[in-house]
Amino acid sequence: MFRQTEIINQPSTIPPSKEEGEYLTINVGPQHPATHGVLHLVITLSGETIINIEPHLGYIHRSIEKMCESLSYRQFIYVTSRMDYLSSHINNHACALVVEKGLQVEVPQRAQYIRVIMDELTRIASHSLWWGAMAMDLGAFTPFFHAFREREAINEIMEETCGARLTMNYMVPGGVMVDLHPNFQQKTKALIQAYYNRLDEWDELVTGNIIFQNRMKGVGMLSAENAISYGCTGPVARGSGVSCDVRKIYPYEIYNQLQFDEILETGCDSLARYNVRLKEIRQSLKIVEQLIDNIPEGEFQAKTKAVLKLPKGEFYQRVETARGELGVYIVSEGGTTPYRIKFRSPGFSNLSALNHMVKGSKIGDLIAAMGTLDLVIPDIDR
Amino acid sequence: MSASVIIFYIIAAFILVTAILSVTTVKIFRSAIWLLFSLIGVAALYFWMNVPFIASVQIIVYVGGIVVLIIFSIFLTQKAGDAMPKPVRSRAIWSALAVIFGIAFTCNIIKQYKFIEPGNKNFDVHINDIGIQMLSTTDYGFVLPFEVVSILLLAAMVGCIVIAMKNKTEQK
Amino acid sequence: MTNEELKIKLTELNPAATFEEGGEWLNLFIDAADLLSFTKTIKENSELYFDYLFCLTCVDWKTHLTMVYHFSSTKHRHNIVVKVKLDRTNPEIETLSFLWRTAEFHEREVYELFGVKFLNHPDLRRLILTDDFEGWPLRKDFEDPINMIKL
Amino acid sequence: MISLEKIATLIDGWLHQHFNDVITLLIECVLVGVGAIALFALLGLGLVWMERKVAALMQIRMGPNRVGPKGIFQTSADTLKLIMKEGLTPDGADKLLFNLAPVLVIIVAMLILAPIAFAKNFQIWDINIGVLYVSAVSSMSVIGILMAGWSSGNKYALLGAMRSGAQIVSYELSAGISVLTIVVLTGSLQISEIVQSQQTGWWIFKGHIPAIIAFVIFIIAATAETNRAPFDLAEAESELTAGFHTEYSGMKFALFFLAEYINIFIVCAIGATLFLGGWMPLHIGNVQAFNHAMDYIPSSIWFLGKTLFLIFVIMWFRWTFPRLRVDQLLNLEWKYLLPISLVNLLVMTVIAILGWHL
Repeated sequence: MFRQTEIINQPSTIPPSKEEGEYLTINVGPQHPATHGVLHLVITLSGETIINIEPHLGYIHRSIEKMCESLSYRQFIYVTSRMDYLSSHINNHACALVVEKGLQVEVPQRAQYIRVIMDELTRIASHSLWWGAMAMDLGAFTPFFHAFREREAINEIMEETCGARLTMNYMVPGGVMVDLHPNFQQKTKALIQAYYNRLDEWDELVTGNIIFQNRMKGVGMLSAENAISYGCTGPVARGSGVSCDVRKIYPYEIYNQLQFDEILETGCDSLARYNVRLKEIRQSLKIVEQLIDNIPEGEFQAKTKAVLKLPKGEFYQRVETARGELGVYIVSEGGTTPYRIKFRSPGFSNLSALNHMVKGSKIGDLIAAMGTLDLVIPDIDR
Repeated sequence: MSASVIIFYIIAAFILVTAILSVTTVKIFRSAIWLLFSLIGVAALYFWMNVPFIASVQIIVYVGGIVVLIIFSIFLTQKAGDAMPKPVRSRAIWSALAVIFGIAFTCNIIKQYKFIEPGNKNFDVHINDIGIQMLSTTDYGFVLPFEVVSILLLAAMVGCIVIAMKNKTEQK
Repeated sequence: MTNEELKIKLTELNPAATFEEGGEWLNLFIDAADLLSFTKTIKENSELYFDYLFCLTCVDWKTHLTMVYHFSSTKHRHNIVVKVKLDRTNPEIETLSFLWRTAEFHEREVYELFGVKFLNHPDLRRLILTDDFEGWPLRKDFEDPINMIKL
Repeated sequence: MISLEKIATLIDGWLHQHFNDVITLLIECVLVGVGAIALFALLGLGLVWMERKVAALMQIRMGPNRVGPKGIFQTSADTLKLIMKEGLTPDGADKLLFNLAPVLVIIVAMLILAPIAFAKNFQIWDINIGVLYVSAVSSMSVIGILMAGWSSGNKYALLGAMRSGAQIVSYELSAGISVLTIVVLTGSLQISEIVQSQQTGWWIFKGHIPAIIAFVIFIIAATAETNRAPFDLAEAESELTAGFHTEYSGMKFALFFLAEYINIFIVCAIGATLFLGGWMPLHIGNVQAFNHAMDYIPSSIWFLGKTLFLIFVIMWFRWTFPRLRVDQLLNLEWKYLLPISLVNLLVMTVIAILGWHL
């Protein structure tokens, strides 16, 4: 079934061994519809009640951190698109920012605007996909198709400008790779209008449904203290009332000039996390609305050397992805490749809280709670 | 032999075979399933006798109720799929004796009973009559046994709840 | 608090700490033996209140390993980087998983990629790699001729 | 005008002319069996196609549209694929019961078909306890699911079977009681008599508010008994991958799939018979012209139309609602539906005794 594990200390998270038959152990994953990827959870059950959850990771571990050690500062950004593939723009953005921080390059205004617009569109697409998948986890299929219709529009916009739909690799140190497509502004404006209407429709279809609310209320409780202690970020922490939006607290690019709210909910449960994400879509739309008409003319890329060399030292950059705080930590020895690179991925920390969140509840609650964590497995495994 | 008699023998053979299988199989879950088929066979026999009401009640009570209960309790016990250990020899001897005694006893009673040809008496009981009979308080009315059976079922239900509650407190 | 204020405050708490200049945030080196008590203090001190361990990793310097802890405060919004030098042959350090729950997973990751043993860790097992995997992949001297990672 | 009743009497008469009674009976049995199987196949193919089209309608897409006009042969192609597939049996399974379970489920579904009145005077077996027979036989279908779940030797399947068992046994209560409210009104368990009693108006219209309540409860309980969303916990694919039929493949899986659709058809047919007047055409008071026009539509069309309408409602549920949790499911039954239907039955009894429904 699953691998024998090397136990150094007697783990406290495993319940005291009882007679066989008292507990049922089931494997959710690595191939399971609710894990949305190759996540493997070993669940100990008593009846339908969850006693313990133990994640087994690494089914798609590609050792990106080690690969990056032999890639140049221009190259390693492309690998990061494959981490959290649903917010690939934002991953690229983080890497571009950390290299720019090391080189002390001034990014042109136009590039900054484009980057922020792209980030927010990515966030909208990611949250839309999550919304559909979340509803499907709870047994409602129709929202999934509705979500994909909207996401498709964003993907088309991305395809025109970036040449790719999922792993964009659009942001490079110093700016963006190519200029915007002529259709970009007009199409994005049409998209925003459509989205506002769709969001109302989504609320009618899912949010207001009594079954849905009962499934989400009081499920997967995560208090503010525990959210901080488990290192949760993004909508997961904000659903517990922890203010942690990097765009507000440690603003990068032009975020400090923009009008938007950090969404905080105090419900601490799955419903709160759900509401945070849906409201965040509206905030992102607001940001794009502010920027789309005011993109300044000028260069889209700063002049940089062909071969980048970061000075000796350590550089850390955090950005807010759709899932939470992504940190890129680069240790440079002054060469053309990083000496050590570490990605602090939001999914990894969020997943660690799962056991705490669902212990003692039913299997159905596990699905509802895991859905609101919005796990992307390559982001966790790296 | 008319078609009706042939059907009777088929049903009877079905009941007997499944009954024997249910006591000889070594897997407890299979045993329950054979018992289920045996009970369905009995219901079929009632249908054959043209008393569909009794047949339906047989299915509802035994198949839908009791066998499901048995299956549930098998699920909740351990290792339902493993073969059961062979019974001890002394127990086998005693049960064989009991079976022989039972057969002899039944044969004896059947022998003493004088069977009367039913003739062409129409055996079509309307369902309303059954209902009235069931709740009548006059002679040959069944309201007392009916109520007594209800109390028995109620007692069984209370017992089930008590057992379930006890398990729960033990877990805590 | 600014980096300068933090430096004064932290020197008070741990006079043995050495500071590294440069970088965005305050970097300080402490002894492995002090780690648990020091981090407990900076977490509970109301002026510092570093309640959020947002990054935990390790760097292989070929002569020694360095554990790197990034702390942040959700109340005061200041950050520090705490570093601990470890022996390369037998790296051992106290776990922080009882102070910050997130450390449990991050330490398991560091354990299997760098071979750092975390004392008193509740469940120190491999998280990502197979259990019969040999070697510590993120160390600089790791060579795997079959699955080449270096390009 | 050709009606199903006439065809049936025609065949019966022709057989009696040419053969003796026993052979006629045998041939008729075979004919009925073949007819039932053909109906099964047609219903399975048709309802699956309908489900896909309904789903597509709700999900802003086309649905099947390549195989045949409007994709009506898509399900036939899928069935062909399932037949060609290898029927795997897991190593840890109890092989006999594993193979028996889908057959049992199908047989039970087939048995319930007997007392249903498809058209005026067109019934396989007009048993005098029709409704009781249906609820008795349908209680056997849970055994098939329990057998499938247990014999697969799979923990997901076992959990699914346990859920399904608890669910069907509970919801049978309120389904039975809501059926009883109509039985109280008609004073008969016989399906033909129940349909006949609605000649002056369907029970949903003339049975006062309790009949409407009973109808709503019946639809909810029927959805739950057929393991359809939002009550599809037995096969909840995001929790238990596929529940009790996780290990089934090929034709054995197809049998479960078919049985699900047959069961939907049957519960909807029962609902249509009890509450919507079965094959009775819609009549409005004394508007003779309208009533005659309605009478002109064949009774089988009326029956099928009502049944398909109810099937559409159940499909509509599936494609809009999220799934309930297992404890919420049982709470809904034991804390809400059962007490409401008990009180409803009491009110209905009072109405029937006082004769307000006439």
